[in-house]
Amino acid sequence: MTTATEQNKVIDGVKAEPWMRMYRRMVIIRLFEEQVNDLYTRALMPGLAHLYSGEEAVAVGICEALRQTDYITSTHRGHGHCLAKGAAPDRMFAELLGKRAGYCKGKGGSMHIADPASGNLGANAIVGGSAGIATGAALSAKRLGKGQVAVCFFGEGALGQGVLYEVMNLAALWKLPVIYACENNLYNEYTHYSETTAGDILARGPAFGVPAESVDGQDVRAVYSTAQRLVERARKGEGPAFLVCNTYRYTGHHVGDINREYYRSKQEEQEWKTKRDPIKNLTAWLIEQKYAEKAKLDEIENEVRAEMKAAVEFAITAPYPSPEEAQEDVYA
Amino acid sequence: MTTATEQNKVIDGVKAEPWMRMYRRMVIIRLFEEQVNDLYTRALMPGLAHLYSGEEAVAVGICEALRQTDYITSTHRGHGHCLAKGAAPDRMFAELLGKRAGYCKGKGGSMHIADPASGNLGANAIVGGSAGIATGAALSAKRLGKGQVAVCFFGEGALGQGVLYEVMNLAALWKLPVIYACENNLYNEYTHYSETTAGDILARGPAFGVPAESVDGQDVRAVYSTAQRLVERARKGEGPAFLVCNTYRYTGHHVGDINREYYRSKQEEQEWKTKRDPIKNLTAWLIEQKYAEKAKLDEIENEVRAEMKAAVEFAITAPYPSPEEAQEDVYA
Amino acid sequence: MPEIATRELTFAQAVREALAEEMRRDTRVCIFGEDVAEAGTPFKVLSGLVEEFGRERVLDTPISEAGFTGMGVGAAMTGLRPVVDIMFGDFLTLTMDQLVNQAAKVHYMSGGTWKVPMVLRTTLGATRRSAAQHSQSLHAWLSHVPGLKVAMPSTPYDAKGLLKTAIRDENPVVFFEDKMMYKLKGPVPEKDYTIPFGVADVKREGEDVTIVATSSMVQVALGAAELLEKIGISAEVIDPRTTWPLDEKTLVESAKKTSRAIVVDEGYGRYGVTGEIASVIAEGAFYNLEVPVKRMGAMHVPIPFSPPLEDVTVPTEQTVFEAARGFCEKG
Amino acid sequence: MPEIATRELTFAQAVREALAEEMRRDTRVCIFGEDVAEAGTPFKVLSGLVEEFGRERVLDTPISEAGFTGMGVGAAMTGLRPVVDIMFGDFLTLTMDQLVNQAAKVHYMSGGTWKVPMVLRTTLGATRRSAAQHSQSLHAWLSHVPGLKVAMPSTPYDAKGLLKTAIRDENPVVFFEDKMMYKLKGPVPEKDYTIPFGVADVKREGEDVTIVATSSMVQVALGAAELLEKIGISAEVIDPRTTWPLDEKTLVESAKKTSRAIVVDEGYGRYGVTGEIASVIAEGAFYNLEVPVKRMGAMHVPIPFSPPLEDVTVPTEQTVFEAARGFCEKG
Ligand SMILES: Cc1ncc(C[n+]2csc(CCOP(=O)(O)OP(=O)(O)O)c2C)c(N)n1
Ligand SMILES: Cc1ncc(C[n+]2csc(CCOP(=O)(O)OP(=O)(O)O)c2C)c(N)n1
Ligand SMILES: [Mg+2]
Ligand SMILES: [Mg+2]
Repeated sequence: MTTATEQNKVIDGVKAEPWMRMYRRMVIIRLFEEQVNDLYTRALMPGLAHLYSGEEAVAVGICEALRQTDYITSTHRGHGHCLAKGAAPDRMFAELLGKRAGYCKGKGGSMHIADPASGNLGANAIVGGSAGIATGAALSAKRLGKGQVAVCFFGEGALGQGVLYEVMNLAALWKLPVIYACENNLYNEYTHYSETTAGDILARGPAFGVPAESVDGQDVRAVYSTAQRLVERARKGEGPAFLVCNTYRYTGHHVGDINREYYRSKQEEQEWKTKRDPIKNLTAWLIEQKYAEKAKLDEIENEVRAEMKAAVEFAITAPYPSPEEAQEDVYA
Repeated sequence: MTTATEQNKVIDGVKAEPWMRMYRRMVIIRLFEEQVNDLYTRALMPGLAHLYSGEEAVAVGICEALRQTDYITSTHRGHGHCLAKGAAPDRMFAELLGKRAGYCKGKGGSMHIADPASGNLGANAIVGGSAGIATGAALSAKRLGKGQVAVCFFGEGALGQGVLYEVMNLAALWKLPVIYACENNLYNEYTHYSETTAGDILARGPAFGVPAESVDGQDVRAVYSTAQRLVERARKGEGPAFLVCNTYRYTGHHVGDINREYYRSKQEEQEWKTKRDPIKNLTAWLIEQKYAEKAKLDEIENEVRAEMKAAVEFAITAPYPSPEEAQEDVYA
Repeated sequence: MPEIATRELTFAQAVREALAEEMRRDTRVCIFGEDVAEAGTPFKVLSGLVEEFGRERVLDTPISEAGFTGMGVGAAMTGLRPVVDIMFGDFLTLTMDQLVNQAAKVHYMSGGTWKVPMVLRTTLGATRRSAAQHSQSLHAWLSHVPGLKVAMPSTPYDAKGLLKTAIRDENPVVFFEDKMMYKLKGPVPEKDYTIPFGVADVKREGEDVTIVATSSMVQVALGAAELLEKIGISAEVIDPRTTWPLDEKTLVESAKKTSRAIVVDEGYGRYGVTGEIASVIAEGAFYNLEVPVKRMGAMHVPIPFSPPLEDVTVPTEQTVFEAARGFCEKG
Repeated sequence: MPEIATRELTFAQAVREALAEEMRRDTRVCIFGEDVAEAGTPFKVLSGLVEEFGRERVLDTPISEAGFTGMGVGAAMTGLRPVVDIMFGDFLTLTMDQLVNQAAKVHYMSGGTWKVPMVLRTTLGATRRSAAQHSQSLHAWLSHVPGLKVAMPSTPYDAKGLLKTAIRDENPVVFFEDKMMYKLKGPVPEKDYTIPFGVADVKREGEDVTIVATSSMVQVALGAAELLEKIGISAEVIDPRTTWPLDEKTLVESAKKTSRAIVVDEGYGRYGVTGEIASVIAEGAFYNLEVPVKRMGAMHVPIPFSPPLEDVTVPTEQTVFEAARGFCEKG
């Protein structure tokens, strides 16, 4: 027997709606990556891909705090960012397979998906390579007075790239609306970040005049509320922020990185997957809050799974670009 | 009438000796730069030069804490570092005039003086360009177990170069014996550092695991004692340090920078020259401590002036390299 | 008094006028770099711009070439038209990732959806007694990279016209100014005009030998042509004006006509601009050339400081004159 | 069992063997780069080295290419013999200041007093479906710079011999390995041997056409030569092995003999290696060439991801074969 207030919650779409949307988004990313791994193992995908599985709450929590017209820059591990900002799975799969229907007409592949419609300035295969781009977009936003904010996603490995500090310093001097979102998933490829990162990561923002915060990257509610605060602050003209999200990648550095024992234990992986899974945890909370019943959430998952299957099919059957197209789009 | 103890001091060569040496070194640098400016105004020097006048206590105080076998890297404003580490004025002047007798056979000029005999890895015309070199030298020192320390001199403008933070992080991770000596003379060329540097400069060391200290760069005694502590710490294997020396350049960014009112006031220059001159202040202290009488100090100054004149004469009469030499020394 | 159509300006004034006119025409155009505002750069090329356009549009940066070049890319993608100032071409070494992996590739990698209308102005040229790290001419590197355009003005007139074209171009353009040419005077129309990229300019017509030269080497070639005329040799001097796009046709046609060609460029002689242009001519005019194409670039050494050394590392009127003379005697 | 003089090794094994032997011979030799220790690099080229030589000599670095390359310069100046590992040649963009303004110039600027015995190992080559930022071949940039040497092995044998020479050289050497060749097998002597720089290798003798090729393009050229033989055309395949120093004589002599030359290199086709080598041949063999030197490089576009696109951007056995055939018909 449930109380009236609890009753309310279940029907209270307004309260529930953003959380349900974030739930769906995280499930989309999780199942998208499942398909990517499947495409790789079935040898249907050229090259490699870096899966975002396990880190969904970071992209989804932060992008929930953004408007469509806000900008993001992404990384080699970028599928989650693109999806969270609103890219369509079918055109993303098409890009991953090098098809003309892809976001980049097949020219970019997994590491370069870009989408002006959703403010996605592009994924980047150079670690730290988009720090300048995101900061420059923030300069435009400020100069042109469009009230936009730019979010620069990067892994903790990018903390090794000096250019990051060069632009943080500039963003602080010029009070630019940019959020430096560091996804600390503990590893730079096959090396633990503690072997590559001295001092205190959080101190690296303030040293360049950029306020820093850290958040549990497996808790989408914490990510969202922190991001919202920092984004609004930036939008108001109060300058940049450095947000460290502590998270974990469930699978290999890329789809081909199968045997990982030499750099991390199966047990470590298990603990993150079982105790700190962002989707499981949000699921539990949604049910506990009576925002949704388990059945409803499973239904969403099944819908998404079907969508992903259809999107993959679309990509598989889509045509390749013709060889002459290699010479197009070099110059605008 | 002086007391016995005071009497002692005057004759106490041991106590006085290092201070007298530092006094002489600072005077050498000051008068060397006077000659450089003179060579420029007499149109005897090709190109330009960046004078160290006003910053003498930094190079002298730090190099006093070093052994001959220790390493330094220097900057475009490097004459003071080279002299403080033990380079000979005559061969330096010869280099500034592009003569074969110069430290670089005339190939380097003012911005590239290098001298293996005094551990000088070379001045560098790329701002921040020697941060990697100095850190690499510290890696050799550690690996080869020679107990050497490397000092990387750079201006506060180099804080804009990301590579500095890349190598600081590495020096901290690997506990390398390197001191990052930041000469904050307030200006990056014609721009005040406050317009180019956000946050807290001192925080930039610890953010990368490198302990930081700042010191009055016009007080050679303070510079020396701080440097000695940090150098010994590094020598013992306790890792790098970041030392900010607050100082001021008396003249233009380079010898041709005459009208400076648009970026700094004559009054500001006057205050530094009158109230905070490192040589004047050491002079007063030496006399007050009875380490030397004014006459003795003047005598030293006159000796040095004569040396500089002779050194310049040597350089002016020295022969140029022959054109064929342009093709030598490209490869070892 | 009546407005005159053309007057003499220095190369530096022509660059400044192009920037000022474009900034008046289009408020999205902005400048950033080190000491570009009140200082107007060490070469004083930008003097007066901050006074007219304010610090909002003429921004002094920290000494962070990689950082602010990257910001130029992002700003260009999102609505501004940045003109990034890199004081010495030698510092391009610090911007290569932003220029080559980002600016040059964004349009292509995004399948043509994002554009990077950015101009990067920088310098080249030796003999300023600035030694190895302040004297290089590294334009060959950028000409090698698809996605970039590279302009190399040789006169005040070309500087104004090419810079306006660069600023209006939808692609990243690297614009090289020889710091030794800033005081060079020449006629420059007051009116607004642009010079198309990929169109070489015959700076002097001739019959006996073609001298293809870039940037300040055009002035050197013209001087050599004067000397050659005195001994009865008629030299045609051609300036590609942009190394990419490259006007192959004009170069080849001239070489076909004269049957002899010399390529003069201030970059290092090996694996650079002279190799590309000489190859284009050797292939295009293969059946007309009487002698091999001669290449003259910087000596394959870091630029030395000492004047007697530095002076022998770059082509001069005299060395170009002698090369051409030797040539025509052969032929 | 008796020790055999030679056995088949992959290109990767040959590189590893050269490093291991040099590290045993000289304790000053050390390696640093990203994921070089336990991971042995993503290409597994260094597997096993950290186990033998320890983390003192095989050091994992942060993702700081500029920083640790600069450290390589300083370490080399002061007594170590560092072998710096830059995972993808595309990341050279981040190291250009350290390589070009520092490593290449230290010896010269210091009047010959300091030396930089450093090796920078990196990769090149497309068709790995890695897209525009992980597929470039940027060796032309380094070949353009005086003070550097550039090695480009095309076989396991050359890889071992050239790498040993590089490590023993007193100058900075940039060593390019085509990542698509790591699994290529070939005979490699167990004994210690070195291959001198600046000596081209005739990989296949022929009479009708000279194909000068670098790195993996040598394999492409050899494949094309097989196809050509079937139609009665005898191709000579020449591998310069180092683009700097460059063995001009061997290239020119071969072109004089065959009177036809093709240059095949995987770098971008414009302002790169093909231009330099074609110019050297066009000048040196001017009076012997029956047709213009043909240049084949990467298409002037950023490398696309999609297989049907990427495959047309680089020279292949088929395209080289067709070029050579067209050629010999002409002649
Ligand atoms: C400048 C640069 N150096 C090296 C690489 C090779 N690389 C690709 S991903 C990666 C590790 C990145 O780690 P991190 O930034 O933490 O991102 P994560 O993969 O953990 O999401 C490296 C070294 C690169 N792409 N760019
Ligand atoms: C990478 C780089 N960018 C720009 C310059 C041009 N430049 C030479 S000195 C200088 C200012 C340096 O200021 P700072 O580091 O504080 O040294 P200071 O001159 O004050 O001693 C600049 C911008 C350079 N030499 N190198
Ligand atoms: Mg990581
Ligand atoms: Mg300063």
